[in-house]
Order: sequence, then structure tokens, then C-alpha cells
Amino acid sequence: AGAAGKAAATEPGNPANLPPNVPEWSKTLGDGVAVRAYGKPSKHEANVIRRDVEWLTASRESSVSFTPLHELDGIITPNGLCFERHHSGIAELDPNDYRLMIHGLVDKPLMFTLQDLERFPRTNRIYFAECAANSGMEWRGAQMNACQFTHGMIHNVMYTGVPLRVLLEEAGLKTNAKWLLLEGADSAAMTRSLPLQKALDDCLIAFRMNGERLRPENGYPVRICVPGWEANMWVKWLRRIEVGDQPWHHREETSKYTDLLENGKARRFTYVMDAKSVITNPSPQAPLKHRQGFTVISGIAWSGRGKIARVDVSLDGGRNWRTAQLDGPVLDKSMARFYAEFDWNGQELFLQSRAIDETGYVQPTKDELRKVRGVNSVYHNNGIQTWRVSPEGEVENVEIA
Amino acid sequence: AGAAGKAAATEPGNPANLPPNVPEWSKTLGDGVAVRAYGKPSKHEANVIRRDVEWLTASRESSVSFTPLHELDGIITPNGLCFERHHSGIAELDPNDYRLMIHGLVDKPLMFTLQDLERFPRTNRIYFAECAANSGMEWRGAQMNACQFTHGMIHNVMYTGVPLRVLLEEAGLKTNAKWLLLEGADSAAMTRSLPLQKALDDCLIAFRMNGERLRPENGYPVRICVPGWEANMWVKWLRRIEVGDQPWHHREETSKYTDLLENGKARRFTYVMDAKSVITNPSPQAPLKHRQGFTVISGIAWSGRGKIARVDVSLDGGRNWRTAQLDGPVLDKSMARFYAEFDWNGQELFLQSRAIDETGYVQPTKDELRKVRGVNSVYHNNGIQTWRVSPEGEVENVEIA
Amino acid sequence: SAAAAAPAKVHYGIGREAKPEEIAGWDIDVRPDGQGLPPGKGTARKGEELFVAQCAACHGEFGESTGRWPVLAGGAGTLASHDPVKTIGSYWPYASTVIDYVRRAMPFGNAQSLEGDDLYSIVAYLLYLNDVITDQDQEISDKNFPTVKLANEANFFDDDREVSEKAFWKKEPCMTNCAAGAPRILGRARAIDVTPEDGKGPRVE
Amino acid sequence: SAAAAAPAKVHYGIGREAKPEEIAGWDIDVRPDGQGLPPGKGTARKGEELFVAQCAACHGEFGESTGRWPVLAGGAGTLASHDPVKTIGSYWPYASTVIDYVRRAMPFGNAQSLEGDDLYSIVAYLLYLNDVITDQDQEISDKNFPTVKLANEANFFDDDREVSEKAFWKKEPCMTNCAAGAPRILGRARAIDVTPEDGKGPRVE
Ligand code: HEC
Ligand code: HEC
Ligand SMILES: [Ca+2]
Ligand SMILES: [Ca+2]
Ligand SMILES: [Ca+2]
Ligand SMILES: [Ca+2]
Ligand SMILES: [Ca+2]
Ligand SMILES: [Ca+2]
Ligand SMILES: [Co+2]
Ligand SMILES: [Co+2]
Repeated sequence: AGAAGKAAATEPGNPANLPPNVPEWSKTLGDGVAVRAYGKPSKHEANVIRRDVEWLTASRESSVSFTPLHELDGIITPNGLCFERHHSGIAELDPNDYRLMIHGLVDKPLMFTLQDLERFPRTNRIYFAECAANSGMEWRGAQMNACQFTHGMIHNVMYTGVPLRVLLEEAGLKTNAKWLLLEGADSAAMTRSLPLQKALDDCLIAFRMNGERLRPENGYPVRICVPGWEANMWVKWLRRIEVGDQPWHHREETSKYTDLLENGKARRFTYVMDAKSVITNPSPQAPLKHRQGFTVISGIAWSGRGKIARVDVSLDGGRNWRTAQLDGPVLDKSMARFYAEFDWNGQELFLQSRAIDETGYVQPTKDELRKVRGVNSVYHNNGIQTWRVSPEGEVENVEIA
Repeated sequence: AGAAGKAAATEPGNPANLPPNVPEWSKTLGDGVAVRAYGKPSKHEANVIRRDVEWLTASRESSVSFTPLHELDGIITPNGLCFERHHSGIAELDPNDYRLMIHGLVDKPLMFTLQDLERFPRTNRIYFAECAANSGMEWRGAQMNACQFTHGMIHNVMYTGVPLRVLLEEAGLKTNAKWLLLEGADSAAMTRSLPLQKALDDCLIAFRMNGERLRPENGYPVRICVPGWEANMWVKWLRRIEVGDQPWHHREETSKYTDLLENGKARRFTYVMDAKSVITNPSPQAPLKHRQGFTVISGIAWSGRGKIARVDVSLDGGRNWRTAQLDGPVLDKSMARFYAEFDWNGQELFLQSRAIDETGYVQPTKDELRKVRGVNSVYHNNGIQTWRVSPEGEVENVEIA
Repeated sequence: SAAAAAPAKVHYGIGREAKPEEIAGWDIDVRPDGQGLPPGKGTARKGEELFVAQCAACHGEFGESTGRWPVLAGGAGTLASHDPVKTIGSYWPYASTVIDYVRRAMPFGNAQSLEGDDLYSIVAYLLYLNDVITDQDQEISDKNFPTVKLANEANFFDDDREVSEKAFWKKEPCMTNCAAGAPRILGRARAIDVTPEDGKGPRVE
Repeated sequence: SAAAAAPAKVHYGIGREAKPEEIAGWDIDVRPDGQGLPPGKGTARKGEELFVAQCAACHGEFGESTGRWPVLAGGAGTLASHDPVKTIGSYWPYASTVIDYVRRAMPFGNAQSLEGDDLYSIVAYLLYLNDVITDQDQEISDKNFPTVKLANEANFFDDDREVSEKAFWKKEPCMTNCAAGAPRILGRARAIDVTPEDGKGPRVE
């Protein structure tokens, strides 16, 4: 009775609203239908937001905000929480003034309105978009004490769009066409060079995310999806595609998004996002509040090379692994959700997860990665994350040997 | 040149923002990251909202708002646009005060906090929820001139939840357990009787939709998902589950949600939503603006009995049918998206779609349905919808012979 | 089905036992067999006054409704007509549903405020308005409530669509020349003109 | 791959031909081979004044940066060090990227405002700050720009991860006893303490 009494005492809530009492909301009327014509989350979820790290950049217009992965489950990122990366703030286009121009090595340069694009055959696909700099602050060791900041530069969305291939066919490609230049309408006029082969494979000219139109911060009205490839290439507010015979070597593929190795040489055109995973719950912002007993570990895994084949989880810092359960649809170049269950005895844990994709790639440890890349790469840090769980259930980002 | 000139003249947009000119948003900075910590749609999408039909009910607190299906694509309904059906307005629960009680014919009555529920094994599934009254205004003939109002009482969402089976096992079922009573915490204290067999099959005690927590208007913090069954059973703000040996015959399964036939007798416990489909584009709110040429017809199909196997589309009011293409994931008891392409010669069209599910059920015509049900049923109207497209591209809801 | 087989016994030890007094506070449902009836008694004569004070503003003094609020009485003999009026008397199968529903949901906006004798009295008045009881002074109570029967009970039958609508499972639905002649328009929503229009207030007609 | 085979020729007839003058207005990209260079010429001497007026507030008078804005010059010889400083001079492979980027994106907040001689002059000044050109009066222009070479060009190589990191494709990753002893903590984010905390303003250190 003593223990039960103690458990009850720690229960949250206002007794006036708990049984046997009948709370106000069971007696009186709430807001009617369509009062909230476009809905938003409960006021009690005000802490579930994108956050930025102000010291990272000189200005918020050229910066990043992070998805609160620890506050989500399943594989769909709601549109309001998709991480942002802008180079000159959110371009706010009027959809009537939207134009997409395709020119260069084509038979006939074309100009499309938004209405034009929406007339083409379209398709719906769920893809992750991960910034190549995701986990970039962790190369030299554990730095950010939050899953949101270590791994939150990723979102997973169902896009509706026209295969880029269809538009290129409409324009007609010259035989020497090999590369595309993608250009945004923001005031960074963001550009990236895209190999034609990828363009003809699975890229989408997307105008919808999760059913509705793109959000302004994600490229309204039109962005490109480059499935499995670094999100920097997913040019937002897409205004122009030029077809050429060589890459442009623009700022975002030279100064940035090249991976500096220890010997001072740099890898370029590192498009594919390697297989990666992270435990989202528990994590520093989402401690284990029950002191012991049945516990579900939850996380996400993804690979730019295809489907996730398997995820392993370790409770002891990588000494021993168990295979987690993949739940829900496991799709090509999409986040997959994994769960692993165990009975927590209340002792310290060192949680890790390890993704394996359908090509057989196994997510490396941070040390394995540093051995081949050094610590100056900035980008493509897909090393295995360790969370230490204290007996009190607090979780912190650590590096271990 | 004349024709090209004319085409250009009808293009939307402000020349100052069109090429060769460089618009303002390509020169100046927009809002920075995390300025919109929880994002919302572009101001140019202010018309993409849930709408109600005020003459339908005496008050908005007991009424319905409709999803703008014609403004969406793919199969995910964004949370802000999920149709609402309240019987006493939106109950606004404090999550700390949330309790779920399971009692009745169980070994041990249980009380759960929200945190408790989130500790159980959970799963993620995409399901449609359709109000049994969807299309209910159309029994006697074409009435609502909008896809939003003829078919908008449906949404399709990825839920995260605990299988109800798990919670019932935790409480332990008595051998005479046969039915459950589901009860909401709103001031209608909404109740429905649920057969135990369904409860043990695929029902979820859900706390998330599309990754984030349920929205207040959809049952925050906890609702039940009863896959494939009428949405009235998907009790929101779920506070109590009583296990019994017989149904309760409460107001929502006697006065309402029973289907009155022509002879005055009424069918009850009509849970399953029959296979159904509708063309969302074009539709009255989404006319065909191009006068002729390549055209994609788009729509959604779903069945409470399982997966959609096939959708056929007719351009001539059901005289001739072609099989549409299903796009994106085709899942159990989920919306599926279909497309059909044709070359519009600019003449009048009578568009119809016909869903077929994996059990072989074929969506009936409205006349076939009326022949067996009469016109007094209110609920479960899954008859084939006809949209007339005029040569000008205007679309209207018609009934045809 | 296999899915509905006896569940395996796995105990997670999550949550706690619900206390009897907690259950008592929330367990407000009533069944046709009388299970769950709260204690109390009342007559239609006593109920009339309460109904006029708390219910009639919406439902009308005789349950005939004001405006578009629900009609609660009348409609006998209309179910098989073109214009069925479904009320407690004409349609509902069980009287227990009245007591359950009024207790949990009415008055609209002041739910779970009625109990005991007031609840029974209002329900007695509703039964009286619906000719279910004919004596204004007849006492109904938790003791005799299960004996109150409604006229339409026998006219409900369980879902039989998979049998009665078997024809909708068609092997090969017609694909070409499925009907003769061009489509003929029988009705158009535009003519009825009750659709709210974008950007305008709703149109009530 | 099959996906990249020559596409079938299907024409939907959607959209219209883009006019040459429309393309000219938006086609602002510049390639290393000189394709796309806008007409113009300039010297570092002329560029200095423009740079001080329009760029130095953020990037510093000598490209050394103010606050946390990007550094544009210096860093020679640091790439293989613990603290690489990646600038136009130390890191960038192509000078064309400078002219392309400044033209499309700078000054920050007043993009696409620079053209012609001003653009070339500012770029000349940046090249001068980075010791790419040493004579302040050397004229660079659309004619001679492709001859400007940057020192680090040869140190870039194409993605080779599928070869150089082949070891990450492991047949059977270790499942038990994969390391000896208990985990030893080498570092903790808490100790660094730069994580913004919920409900507080960000902490800049
Ligand atoms: C302010 C208006 C209002 C008042 C006052 C009100 N009701 Fe209601 N009543 C409603 C509405 C609205 C509904 C339908 C609720 C729903 O299902 O969404 C309803 C439904 C009912 C029903 C079910 C009708 C059916 O056909 O299913 C009954 C019975 C009922 N009320 C009885 C009462 C009683 C008894 C009182 C007073 C103690 C009362 N009402 C007071 C508005 C009102
Ligand atoms: C108000 C601040 C500001 C001013 C003024 C400004 N810049 Fe910048 N500059 C930035 C920022 C911020 C970035 C990084 C933008 C991004 O990628 O998000 C940048 C990036 C650059 C880069 C690329 C740096 C790299 O390493 O990739 C160059 C080159 C540059 N600026 C040149 C200029 C020139 C030339 C001017 C003046 C004509 C100028 N800037 C004026 C803020 C400024
Ligand atoms: Ca009960
Ligand atoms: Ca009277
Ligand atoms: Ca009208
Ligand atoms: Ca060009
Ligand atoms: Ca100087
Ligand atoms: Ca701190
Ligand atoms: Co890269
Ligand atoms: Co039904």
C-alpha cells in the first residue's frame, strides 16, 4: 500500500479533473467545427517546435533550424516541423508569379507556370531529406546535448511531383547533355550541379508535401527532390534548370559541401547520404521517466542507397547487439521507424543503434569514420551515436571507448 | 505568333516579377530560420481550409467540417485539414489530467496516464477515417456542388498507437467478455459499443497523427482507431473502456448510425465502410482551366474491407471504363491515390470513378444502391459520383441516366 | 478469425489498478437490461417543468424542436415514408438510451448535471411526450425502468450487407458499352443551390 | 543504368517556349571554362573601395571577417591542420565560382545588384586579398578571366566512398562481445555546454 501510495502521489494532474471527478471539458462546449479552419497543435504542445543554435551562424537568414525528432514517432514529419536551411531567408513567392525555365542543351527551351506543372503526370513518394551537415558539429566529439541538434537536420515527407525526366523529355535533350544546373529564386539564387543520370532516374519536381502545397520554408511553390542525396541539392523555390555538358563547380559544391580529409585533399560531389540511424527516445530531451521495468527504445534509420534492411540496437555501448523491429512501411530512401524492447533494471545504459541498408552497408562507429575521414569533413557524419542513460533516467550525449 | 501572343496574354503574374526581370524575393532577405518555429501554409493558400455547411446543423459545436479534398494530392491528409465531427465542440484536455480507465469484465481494472500509454509497444499505420454520413446529403440526388462537401468527411493519416489488444491483455479479459464500450471525455461523453473481436484484431489506442501528437479537434491526447469502420466509432478524447457481455445500444448506434430502409426497418451495427472512390480533380471547386489537351484525372479510393485492388474511370457517364493507375503505397484500409490520363478534345465530359477492393466488392452506382437501400439511409452512401465537365471546363455535380 | 483468438498473457506492469471509487465516478453508462441505472425516480408531471426550464429552448416544449435543433417526439408511422421523422417514440429501440444519453450529454453545454429524481422525471416526460407512458403520474425509477419498452425495437436487424448486397461483389464489371445512348442529366446540384461558396458566408435557405 | 537510357519521346504540349530575352534575364551562372561570364572589367584597386563600402561590414576590410560572418581570405597551408581555414585562396578550386557567387548572392540582402565593371573590380580585389593576383592594377575581364587559376584546384577528387570505404560493407557485423570491458566515457556534450536549452534564449559562447 505504501508503494502504491507513492506511485499515485507522483501521478501528474489536477485532482479536480481526475476520476471520480468530472472535468470541465466533459460538461461544457468547446470550439465548434471550422472555427479553426486550418488547425494547429494543442497549446500544451508549445514546446514541440523547430529550434536553432544561434551561435552557429551570424544571422538567422543564413542558418538552420532543427526538427524535434524526440517529439515525433512513425515516419512522417509534419510540415510545421520540417527542419529549415536557408541561405537568405524564406523566399515568399506569389504563386501567380512563379515560373520554371528549362534551357541550355535542349531542343526547345521551355517556360512553365505552376498550373502548367500541375497538369503533367505526377507521382507520390515518401523520401527523407537530410542536410549533409547533419551531425556535423559532432566530428571532434560529443558536442550538442540534444537529439534535435545532433540529428535534427532531416525530415521525411510524402511529396507529389512531376518526374524531372518528363519535363526534360518535353524539352528534348541534346546528345551532349550531361549535367543540369538547378537554381532557386531566393536571394541566394542557390545553385547545384546535378548529373543527368540522377535527373532521369528518380528526381521529382515537387509542389506538394504531405498532401498540401509546399510550405514557404520548404520551397513554395516548387522544389526539387533528389532522393537519397544530400538536401543541399534539393533546391527550393526552383526557378531554372539549365542543361549543360559539365558541372558548374558553384559555391555550394566547392567552398561548401566538399569533404576535407586529413591530408588536406577534399572529396567533391559526395551526393549520397550513407546509411544512418539514431535513437530518438530516449535521448537527452526525452529522458526515461520510469525508474525501471518494460522499456521501448525507438528510433529512425535511413539510407540514400535504398531501403533499410535491418537496425541493431546495443544497450552496452556496442559490446552486444540485438536486432530491432522495423515498424510501418519500409520504403526506398525513406526513414524507417525501429523499436527495441527490454526490461530496464534501472542501471546505467549506453544506447546505440546501427543501420544496415539493402546494399549491405553497415553504419560505422564514429571512430571507424574518423579513421578514414579525419575530423575536418564537416559533412556526412553518419557515425553511431551513443546516449548514456543514468540510473535516474537522464540521457546525455557521450563518446565512449 | 498570334496564338502564342494570346497564350502569353492569359498567363498569370506580375511582369515585374517575371523573366527577364528579377523579383524582390531574389534580391532581399526573407524570414530567418525558426522565426516560424511551428510552420504554417503560405498566405497565398488561405483558401485551403476546412469548411462547414451552416444550414446543416443548429450549432457548430455539434456539426461537421469538411476536408478540401480537391486541394490535396497523394494519400496523406495534413493534420490542419482533417475533417472534424464534434458533438459538443473541441474538448481541450490538459495532457497531465488525461486518464484512460479500463474496467468491467477484466481481471484487474486499470488506470493509465498518457505517459503510461506511451511506454507500451506501439505501431504506426496509415488508415482512412470516414464518417458514415459522408455523401449523406446526396441520397435523393445531386445536392452539394463541391467535392469538399460531397466527400470531404474523410481523412487519411499515419497513426502511432498501442494495439488495443495489448491493453486488454494487460487488464486480463474475463471469459464472458464480448463487447467494449468506448467513451470520450468531451461533454457529449461520446459512446459506441465495439465487438471484442475487432478490438483484438487491429484497433489502436492512438496518441499521434502524422508523427506529432493528435490535434485537439481529432481527440488530443488519445483517440481510438477502428480501421475500416465508420469514423463515429473512432472515439476521440477517449477516457474509458468498459468490457461487457452485450452491446449498449447507445444513442450513436440507435437514434444515429442505423440505416433506415425503404420498408421502415433499420440496419444496425453497420460498421464497415464499403469500397468507395471519388475524382477530386477536376471537381466543382477545381475546374479544368486548360481548354483542351493532355489531362490527368486524379482521385482517391478506399475500402473498409482491405486494400484497393483497382479503380476504373469513365469519361462518358459509365458507358465505357478504363482502368486507372494506382500511385504510391496501396495499404490496408487506407486511401489510395489514382490517376487516369487522356487527351481532352474540349467536349463535355461525364466523369465517374469506380473502386474495386481486394474482396472483389465493386463500388455500385447510386441507382444500384438506392434499389437496395431506398433514400432514407443517411449513412453509407458509397454510390458512384458523376461530375459533368462543360466545354469551358466548369465542373458540376450531376445525376445522370 | 485467428486475430481474435485468446490473447497471450504478457504483462508489462504499466499503469495501476483503477480504484472502485474512481470507476464509480466515470461509469455512467446504462444498458437496456438496466445495468448502470442510477438510483432515482420521477414522473412526467414533475419532468415537464424541468424540461421547459432546461430543454425546451432548443427542443420545444413538446419535443417538437425549435429551429434546427433535434426533434424529440412525434413521427409515428413516418419511417417508411418519403419524410421519416426519427424520434424516441417513432424510431429508438430502447428506453435505456434516453436515460443514458440525457445523463451523459444533456442539457447541451451543461452535461452530466442531471441526476436522481430530476433525471428520471425528465426522461418520464420525454416518454410521455412520445406516448410510451400515458399517465403523467406514473412513477418510473431504477426499479421498473427495464420494463419500459419502445414500439420500434423489433424493426432493427444486424448488418447483413455481405448477404443482402452480395450482388455488389461482381466478377467482371462491365467495361464497354455499359449503357445505351448519351448520358441524360436528371438533376444538378447547382439547381438546388445550397452549397456554401468560397469566400462567402454560408447560405442558409 | 536502364533508368538513364535515352528517354522516350512523349510530348504533352504543356508550357510554352522560353523566349531568348527571358532566358537572358535569368541565366546568370558562370562556369570555370568562362561560359556565362558577363561583360565587364576591373582592377583590385577599384574594387577595394567598393568592397569596403558594400562588403567589409561583414567580411572585414581584408576579408578577415567581422564576428561570425564568413572569412574570405587567408588560411593558406591550414587545410591539413587541426584548424583548417577554408577561403577563396586556401580552398576554392575555381575563380569562376567567385564571380558567379558574388553576382548571384552578394551583398547579402541586396543580391543581383552588382554587374559589369563593379562586379569584376570587387572580384579582382578578392583575388588580390587572396594573393591570386598580386598587382592591384592588373585588369581582369570577361576576356581573360578563364586564365585565372586557383592554387588548390588539384586537391579535389570525385566521390570514391564506394571504393575507399568499402570496408563499411561488412558481411556479418559483430553481434556479441564486440569490445572488451565496460564502456569508458571519453567526452560528454554536457561538459562543452553549448546546447541551447528549452525555454531559454540561446547561449552564445
Ligand atoms: C442548447 C441546445 C440544447 C438544449 C438546451 C438541450 N439540448 Fe438536447 N440536443 C441538442 C443537440 C445539439 C443535440 C444533438 C447533439 C449531437 O449529437 O451532436 C441534442 C440531442 C438530444 C437528444 C437526442 C436526439 C436524437 O434524436 O438523437 C435528446 C434525447 C435530448 N437532446 C434531450 C435533451 C434534454 C432532456 C434536454 C434538457 C435536459 C436537452 N436535450 C437540452 C441541443 C440541446
Ligand atoms: C550583411 C552581411 C554581408 C555582406 C554585407 C556581404 N556578405 Fe558575403 N556573405 C555573407 C553571408 C551570411 C554569407 C554566407 C551565405 C550562406 O551561404 O548562407 C556570405 C558569403 C560570401 C562568400 C562565400 C564565402 C564562402 O566561403 O563560401 C563570398 C565570396 C562573399 N560573401 C562575398 C561578399 C562580397 C563580395 C560582398 C559585397 C559585395 C559581400 N559578401 C557582402 C554576409 C555578407
Ligand atoms: Ca457501466
Ligand atoms: Ca404540458
Ligand atoms: Ca449559391
Ligand atoms: Ca548559363
Ligand atoms: Ca587596402
Ligand atoms: Ca547550458
Ligand atoms: Co556531400
Ligand atoms: Co454504419
